[in-house]
Order: sequence, then structure tokens, then C-alpha cells
Amino acid sequence: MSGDHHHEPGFIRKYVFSVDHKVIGVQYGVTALCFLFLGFSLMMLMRWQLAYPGEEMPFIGNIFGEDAMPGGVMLPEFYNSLGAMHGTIMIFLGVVPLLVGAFGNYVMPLQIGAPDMAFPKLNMASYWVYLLGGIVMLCSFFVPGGAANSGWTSYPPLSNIATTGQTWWLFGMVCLITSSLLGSVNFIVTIIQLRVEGLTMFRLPYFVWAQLITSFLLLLAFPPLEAAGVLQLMDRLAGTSFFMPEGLVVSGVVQTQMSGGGSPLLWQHLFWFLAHPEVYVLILPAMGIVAEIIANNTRKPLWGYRAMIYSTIFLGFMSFIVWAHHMFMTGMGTKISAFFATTTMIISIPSVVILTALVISLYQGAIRFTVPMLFALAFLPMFAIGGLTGLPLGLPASDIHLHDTYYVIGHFHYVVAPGTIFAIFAGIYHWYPKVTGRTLNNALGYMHFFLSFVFINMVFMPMFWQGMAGVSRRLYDQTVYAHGDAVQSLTIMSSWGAWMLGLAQIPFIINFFISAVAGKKVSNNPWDATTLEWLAPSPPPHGNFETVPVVYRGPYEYSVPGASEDFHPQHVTTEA
Amino acid sequence: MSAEVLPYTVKPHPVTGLYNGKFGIWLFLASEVMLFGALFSTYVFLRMGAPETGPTAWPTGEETHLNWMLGGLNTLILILSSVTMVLAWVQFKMDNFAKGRIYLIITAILAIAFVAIKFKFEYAHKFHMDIYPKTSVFFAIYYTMTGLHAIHIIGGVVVICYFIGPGAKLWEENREYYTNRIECTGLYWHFVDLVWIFLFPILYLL
Amino acid sequence: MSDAHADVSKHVKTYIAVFATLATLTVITVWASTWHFSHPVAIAVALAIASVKATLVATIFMHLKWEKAGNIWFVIALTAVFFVFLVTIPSLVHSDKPMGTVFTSWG
Amino acid sequence: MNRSRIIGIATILVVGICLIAPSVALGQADAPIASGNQIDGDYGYGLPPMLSKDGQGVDDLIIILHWFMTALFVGWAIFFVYCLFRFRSRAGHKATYDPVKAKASKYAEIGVAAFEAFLLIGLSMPIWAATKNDMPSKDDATHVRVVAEQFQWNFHYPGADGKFGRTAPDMVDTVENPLGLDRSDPAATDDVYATELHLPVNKPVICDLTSKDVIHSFSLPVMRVKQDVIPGMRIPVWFTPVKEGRYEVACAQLCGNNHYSMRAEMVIEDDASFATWLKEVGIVEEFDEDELD
Repeated sequence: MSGDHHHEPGFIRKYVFSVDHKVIGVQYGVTALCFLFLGFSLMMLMRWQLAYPGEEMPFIGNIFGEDAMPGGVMLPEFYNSLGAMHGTIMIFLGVVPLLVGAFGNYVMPLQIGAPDMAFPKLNMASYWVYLLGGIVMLCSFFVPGGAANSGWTSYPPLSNIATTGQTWWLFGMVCLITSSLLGSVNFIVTIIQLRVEGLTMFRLPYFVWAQLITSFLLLLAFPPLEAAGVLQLMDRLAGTSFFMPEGLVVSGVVQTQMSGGGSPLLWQHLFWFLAHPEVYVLILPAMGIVAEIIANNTRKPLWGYRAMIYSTIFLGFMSFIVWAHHMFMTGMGTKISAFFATTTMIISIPSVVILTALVISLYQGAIRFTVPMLFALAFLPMFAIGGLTGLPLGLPASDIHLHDTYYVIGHFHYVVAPGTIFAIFAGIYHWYPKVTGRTLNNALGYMHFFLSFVFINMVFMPMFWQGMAGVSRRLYDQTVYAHGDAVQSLTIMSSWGAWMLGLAQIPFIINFFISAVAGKKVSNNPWDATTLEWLAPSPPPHGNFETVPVVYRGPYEYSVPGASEDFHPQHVTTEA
Repeated sequence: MSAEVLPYTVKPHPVTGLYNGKFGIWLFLASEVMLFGALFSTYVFLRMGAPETGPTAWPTGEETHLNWMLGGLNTLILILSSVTMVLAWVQFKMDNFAKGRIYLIITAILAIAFVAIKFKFEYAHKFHMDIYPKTSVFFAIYYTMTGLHAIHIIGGVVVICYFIGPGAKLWEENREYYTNRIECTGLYWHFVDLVWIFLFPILYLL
Repeated sequence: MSDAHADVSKHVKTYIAVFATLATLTVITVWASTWHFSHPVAIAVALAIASVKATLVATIFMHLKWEKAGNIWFVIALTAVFFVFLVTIPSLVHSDKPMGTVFTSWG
Repeated sequence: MNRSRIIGIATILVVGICLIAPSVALGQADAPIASGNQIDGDYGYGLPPMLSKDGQGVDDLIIILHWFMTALFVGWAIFFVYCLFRFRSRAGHKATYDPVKAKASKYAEIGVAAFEAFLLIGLSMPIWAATKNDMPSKDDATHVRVVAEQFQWNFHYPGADGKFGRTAPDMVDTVENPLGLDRSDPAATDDVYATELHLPVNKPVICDLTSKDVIHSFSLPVMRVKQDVIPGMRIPVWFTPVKEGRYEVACAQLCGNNHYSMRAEMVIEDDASFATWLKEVGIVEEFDEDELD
């Protein structure tokens, strides 16, 4: 099984059109990190307009041209484009590709002892379709009227009558969804079929379980949005009325060219059928990463490993039947809302179980405060805040006041920004030595963590107060409202937090590139970890393992009583 | 290259009883079910939301301008092509490459006939009558569902032609692998047939 | 699927029989549509026939009858459940509304 | 080593709070509201004033929830921080392999589930049912049609006969007839069009929400009322204002470029002022029409 009977492939085959899951993982990772930074930059621009509405943007105000920012002052249409693209880029081009495309691709096959993904060519196709989707999205900024500006949710009829950028957005989304589908088929088959001998389902690292369930969510939840995207394309290009009722009057012009008979609510149902499972696509792999790192750094088996897995399965299943809690305000009666509010309350329980298991895992451990561990630990309270603030939004009555306010923004950003993105950072610091054979610099890492932790809270914590005050989201200038003006100071605080958070990423960017060539060289298993990926050489060669490993025990056998070492890898034959 | 290294590309996994491709195609079909499921959901949603009378009422019977004879003929063609597809697989399974290939060719011809009837007689006729997707939501969903289905047929034809032509080299290298791939193609093909079995009554007859 | 050649060739008859059944059912469904049932009944009949045909295609042509792999059954079951939710729940918005809601903006 | 890290954490947290405090203080600049009208009520970091007869339930639920959330989070965080400190890696300390028997966590989870069930069934569902099903009798209520468009709220009063005139899309004229009102309809003769929502105090209000173009959301923060306005549907909302004054109507759903400016004002006044206003606005409307003829 060693790779030596292969012809050494050329540069292009090896690094560009590679079928090796590790190269694809790195491609995904680097591309997605760039998109993540781009998405964040869009938000930093918006934060200027929010904090100082109508004022000229200093330094860079003039580079966006007269169409977007005449005289350095942002136009509302450009603001809306930035908002829509921030959401789209962060979710579909940044976080999901990082969690699934990068970590899933790189780490999962190693953790199950597989030589590669089950369908390597499909894997490559998945990356290139993703990149194509990303390029389409980027190009849309340069079409007349700018990029999509109807929010990342693209509610029709607004999106139906929007400028050309929306069509590009739809094409981009179709590419991204296709890419995710290819990826998810590949992941499920790989996890089920390619596990090495001895690696039963209940010996799998929790991260692999999280990837498996995430893949099912991608597989079954994404196609409805693909269909909805096709329907919206039909509406925009073929003049159909899937989402348009009859008798619309846009800017005083009666829309006689369309037949009517459709409903805007149809889009919302199809969209949220995707987008609620999508939330769990964003969070489950993050939990997986955090669980790996916590087990490794507490030097203790995960508490309630099986309960966590059952909870995750349940979470994945339930995530398909909570979607309409995004739609309580769309004219929903008592029956459907009761169903969805109930499922929403039920789905909070497995999340509580997982979070509890992770925090009890700390009890009686021997906690090493390494950089990845700090990010993983920070994930716990941040995710707790994000999860708890979901309760008032999940109950229809309290949602009346909080729906579509900054409270919502605060809630889901706590889940995905200091939650998921911290988990992503944790994962990067944790697996960087495996990918490069070198570690990231610790001092820069601590600096990155502490600054990020403070400032990210400074960005999102004020939003709860703004939302409580009733300020709507997606406002270009909230000071036109008395209740918005009263909390403008909080907006300014958020904005400064965002810009400082941007600066706080500098240590990370420096660290990421410098350490790849100048970092401290480390052994194959620098963290004294137990799972299979640490058996492979760093970086692993094509085919991953020198000999096919065999697994003898569960994934987190740390501090086994009577053992000489405090870790007992899965592949070691001897009893402790 | 990686095919030799990866386990279970050809032989089934001892525990799951599946080779990778077969499991993969079933998962893909599951996602296809959800894709068409969203369109069926749209159909139900629009139909239930349509008023009893008026310009946006749901057309039935004659009002649909759909020719059930052409639709029925296409149903038969597609069912027949499913049979030839599965017979092709049987022939490959019995090591009878030449016969299997003939069945594949028949399948491809039937599929092309289906698409030809769809485009040449049905769509062209309707365009001639000034019936376009934008005419009403019924025709919007009709064109979208049948169009997406036709794209699936065309995709299937491309794959079948590949296995008749350049893909047949694999038969020489690894017969079981080739037969497996035909089986996967067949699963996809039957699924496309299965979708049409539902599309035909809900669009043409109801 | 380690069928011996004989096993597979035995299936051929089944395949032909299924084709005949499917063709007959197609004719029946067309014929039934000319009976002018009341609407709900017509829909029920047509969907019932389509379901029988689909079941035949899935069990025989797609070999589910001989399929022992639990994973495939699991995926099918899971998909079926979500399919039902996807197809039924959105349409409920037409009936479950706040008091006094109507489906027109004008009038 | 560990101690120095803890000191580091503490320092950064203190610095963070020091950064946050002045920026909050500095931000307290008073900008004038776009319309120039004085909006009544104290607005700040908490919930806005609650001026509806039935809105208290929403507030109560929000407040109970936040106490519950705070209690859970603080309890959880104390345990979390305790673990971080007590079980930090140090010389002579080893992790325990065997899992701790944590009955408390199971009880906590059951408690959380039970309390959520209470919130849902005991508090949320009755409020929601009242908001959606208990429409006040149209005889004692002020009935208004709210017509949303990019980027303006239009208000349509039925006038003395209590009947709304016929409206149709092809009658719409952005300047002269934003409602698309058919003036030839006898019921339409006394109908009143306004861009400000005037309502009598202490009397139930029913607003029928419709949209001419895209989805908007009719949001009255001080009334705890929010309802998306869906094109192709007419969805009623109802509430009873209890305090006179001038308040805001906001659009809470992205509806296009100038979504932020889709703001109207709501004036709650006594019956007499309301009647006078209705008359004045109605006259202005008819006057306009005479001029156009």
C-alpha cells in the first residue's frame, strides 16, 4: 500500500488538479480562508456606514468608484450588496468549505485510516465547482447594478425584481450546492466503507461522526434550495411567476407581463428547508473539532461519548423539521407555529446535552492551556450564549418583538463567529503540525486568541441590547428612528470592535505564512494524541499511511490507569 | 491510479455488502429525490393555493393543452428503456459483452426518442400556440419539471453513450468494475423513469 | 450481489413481466382519467397507480427486492421521511392563518 | 507558567472592558430624527416603552426568559471556570480516567426541558393564540388598511360609512392615488388616505396589511406588534393603544435600497382630536381632487 510504485505526478497533477484528499483539503482551506477574510472585510466597510452614517469613509472611501460610494459616502444599494454578499460569502464560501471541505477532507480520511476519499475525482470536481461558484460570486460585484442586494436569504419578490447581480448569485449558489452534494456523497461513502479494520462506528472520533451527520444534512437539505434557485432563475429569466402573486405594482407600474398565481412564501419554505439544517452544518463539525481538542488537552476521555453521538444524530434529524421558526411573522396561524415552536424547543435539548458533556469532560482532567485548547474552550461559553439567545427567538410570542432585529444578528453570530470560527481557529492550530510538519508560533497564537476573544465580544454583545430596543436589522442608517438613535452608541462600539478584530487577525496571518517555512519542526504526534491521523507522517505522503493501521480501542484513551504514558493510541496493540 | 489503492471500488464491502459506487449512487439518488421533492412540493403548493376560478385557476383536462397520448407514449418508451437497461446489465453479468452493448444502444435510442418527442412535438407545439413558461404557473411548473427531467435524460444518454463507446475499454481491464458501473448507471436510469411515472399523471391527467 | 449467472438470467422473465404490468398500468391510468371521477378521487386513483408503478420499478429494476444492504434501506427511509415533510408542510400555509387573513391584496 | 497565563487573561478582560466603557459614553450623541417631529417615550438600552393593552405578555415572556438564560449561563460558567482553575495541568496533577458520575447534569437537563415546555405551553402559546385568533369585534374597533410599498407606508381609513372603497392595481397612481382607490365606488367617497397613522387611544385597532410590491414588515415596537406584509395576502393585526403621543412605524424586512427610510409616524390621540384629524385629512384629499378636476 505504500506509494512507491506510483509514478511521481507532475506539478499540475500534484498541486493543482490533484485527486489527493490532503491537497484538496489544503486548497479548500486556503481558498476558504481568503473568502472568510473577504467576507469579513465587506462587513468592516459596512460598519463604517453603520457607525457614522453618511460620513465620508476615511482613507479608502474613494477607491470604490462613483457607482458605489460617490464622494466616499456609501450608497444604500452598495450597503445592501455588501450585506447580502457578506452573508453568502461567510456561510457558503467561507465557513462550510472550511469545516467540511478543508477539515473534513484533510482530517477525516486520516482519522479513519483510509488512503484517500472513496471517490478522489469527485472530490477534485467538488473543489473546482466550489471555486467556480466563488468566482461567479466575486464577478457579480462588477456587473451593472452591483452584486446581489436582496439579503443572503434572497426573498422574492424583491430578489425577482433586483438587478442582474441576483442572477449571478443564483448561478453561483447552484455551483456551490452542487459542490456540497458531490462532497457529501463522497464523505458518507468514505466514512461507512473505508474505515480500517477494528474501527467500529463507536470507536470513531467524534469529529468523524459530526462529519457523517453533517454530510447527511448537506445531502438531503441542499437540493431543495437548488430547486428553489432554478425556480427563481425561471422567474427572473423566463418570466414565470412562481413567487409572484397577481396584481403587483412596482414603483407605480402594474406588472401585467407576468401571470401571477405564485407566492413569496413558497420561496421562504424551500429556502429555510435548506437553511435551517445549514445552521447545523455550520455547528456540528465545529463541535467535532472542539471535542477532539478538549479530549486531547484534558488528557481524559470525553465524558458521555455515546450520549454525544446519539444527541448529534437526533440533532441532525430534528434540524429538518424546525425550519419554519424563521417564518413566524409571515402570517402563520396557531397550528403550524405550535408544531415548529415545539420542535424548536425539542432540538435545544440535544444541544444542551452536547455542551454539558463537553464541559463535564473538563472535570477531573489535567487541562493544558495550549492555543487550540484556548480557542476550543472559548467556543463553549460563546456557543452557550448563542444557543441560549435562540430561545426567545424560537418562542413565537417573544419572537414578535425580537424577530428581524439586531437580537437575531447577535444570536446567530454568537453561534457562528465566536462559536464556529473559533472552532475553526482551534482546528487550524491543532492540525497545522500535521499538514506542514511545523507548529504555529505560540506567542503569536496567544496574542491572536486573547485579542480576538475580547474584540469579538465587543462586536456582538451590544447587538442584544440593540435588538431589545427594537432596532431592525439590515438598516443602512438606524438613526432615522428614535429607538435606533438612542442606541447608536452601541453601534459605534460594535464597529470599533469589528475593526479591532480585523487588526487582531494580523498575528494569525503572519503566523500562518511564516510558520509554514520557519516554524518549529515537530514529530508526527506533537500533542500526544490517540487518534489515527497522528500515526501518519507529517505531512502525510500520498496514500497516507506507511502500513495500514489496525484499530484496537476507542478514540480517547487518555490517562488509562497503570499505563506508563498518559495516552494510548488507537492503533497500538499492547495493553496499557 | 487511486482505484487500485482504494478498497471496495470493485468488490463489495464484507459488512455493508456494497461497493463504493453503488452506495454513492444511492446517496446521489436520495439527493435527487429531495431535488424533485422540492418541485413536487411547489406543484402541490401552487395547486392548493390556486383559486377556483379566474385567470390564475388551475387548468385541468382540455385546458392544459397537454397531449396525453404523447405523454403516454413517452411513458411507455421510458419504461421500455428501463427494461433494456436492466437487460444490458444482465448480459454483462453473464459475460456477454456484445449482447449487453446492443441493449445499451437500444436504451440510448429509446432515450433519444423520448427527448425528441418531448422537444419536437410537445414543446415546439406549445411554443407554436404561444404557450410559454410565463403563460401561467401551471405551464411554469410543467416546463420546469419536464425540462429538469429532460436534462436528467440527456445526462443519462451521455453516460450510456460513454459506456457504449470510450468507456467500454474498461471491460477489457476489469469486467466486474465495468458491470458495476453499468449497474450504477442503471439505478440512475430507473430513477429517472420513476420520476416520470409521477410526472405523467400529475401534469397530463389530473 | 454474488449472483451466479443462472440467478441473473432467471430475473429476465421477471423483468419482462414487470414491463408488461407497467405498460398495462399506464394504459389503466390514462383510461381511469377519462372516467370523470370527482377531483379528490381522481387524484387518489392516479397517485395510487403511480405509486404501484414506482414500487415495481424500485423493487425489481432497482433490485431492492434482493437488496440486503441496510445502509441503502436506511438512506431510503430517511429520505422518505424528509420528503413527506418537504411536500406537505409548505402547503399548510394555505389553511393555517391568522384570523381574517385573505389571499388577495386588492378589493 | 499557568499563573502568568491567567494573569494575562485577566489583564485582557480588564483592558477590554476599559475600551468598551468609553466608547459607549462617547457614542451618546443626539442626532435629530429625520422628520423633525419629536417622538415620545424614553428609548434606551432596554425594551422600548410598552403602550399596548395586550403587549405585556410579550415583555413578561422576554424578561422571564432572560432571567432563566442568565441563571443557566451563570451557573454553567461558574462550573466552567472552576474546572479550568481546579483541573489545570500542573506538576503532580493527573487526569482521572474514569468518567465522573454526574447526576446533577441529568437533573439540570430535565429541568431545562421542563421549563422550556412550561414557557412554550404556559406562556408563548396563549399569547400567540390571542395575537392570531382573538380579533376584536369590528364594530368597536378602528379599522385601517395599511398599504406598504417601496418605500412608504400608506394608510387607508374607511370614513364615516365604515366601508373601504374598491381598490385595484390598475387604478394606482404613485402621486395622485397611491392606494389604487376607485372613487366611483359609492363606498369610496368618504374614504381617507393618509401617510401618518392616527389612532384613537384606548380603542382596539385592526390593521389590514397589504403590500403593492415586495415583502415588508409592519413593526410597531412600542405596541409589541410585528407582522410581515406579504404581497398577495391581506393579513390583519390588532392592538389597543393606551397612551397618547407620537410614535414610530418601522419596516422590519429588507425591502430594497431605501428600506431604512421606510418609516412612518403613528399618532395616538383622544377621540375628539382623532375625529378632527380625520376630517381635515379627508378634506385635503377631496380638495386635491377638485383641483385636479
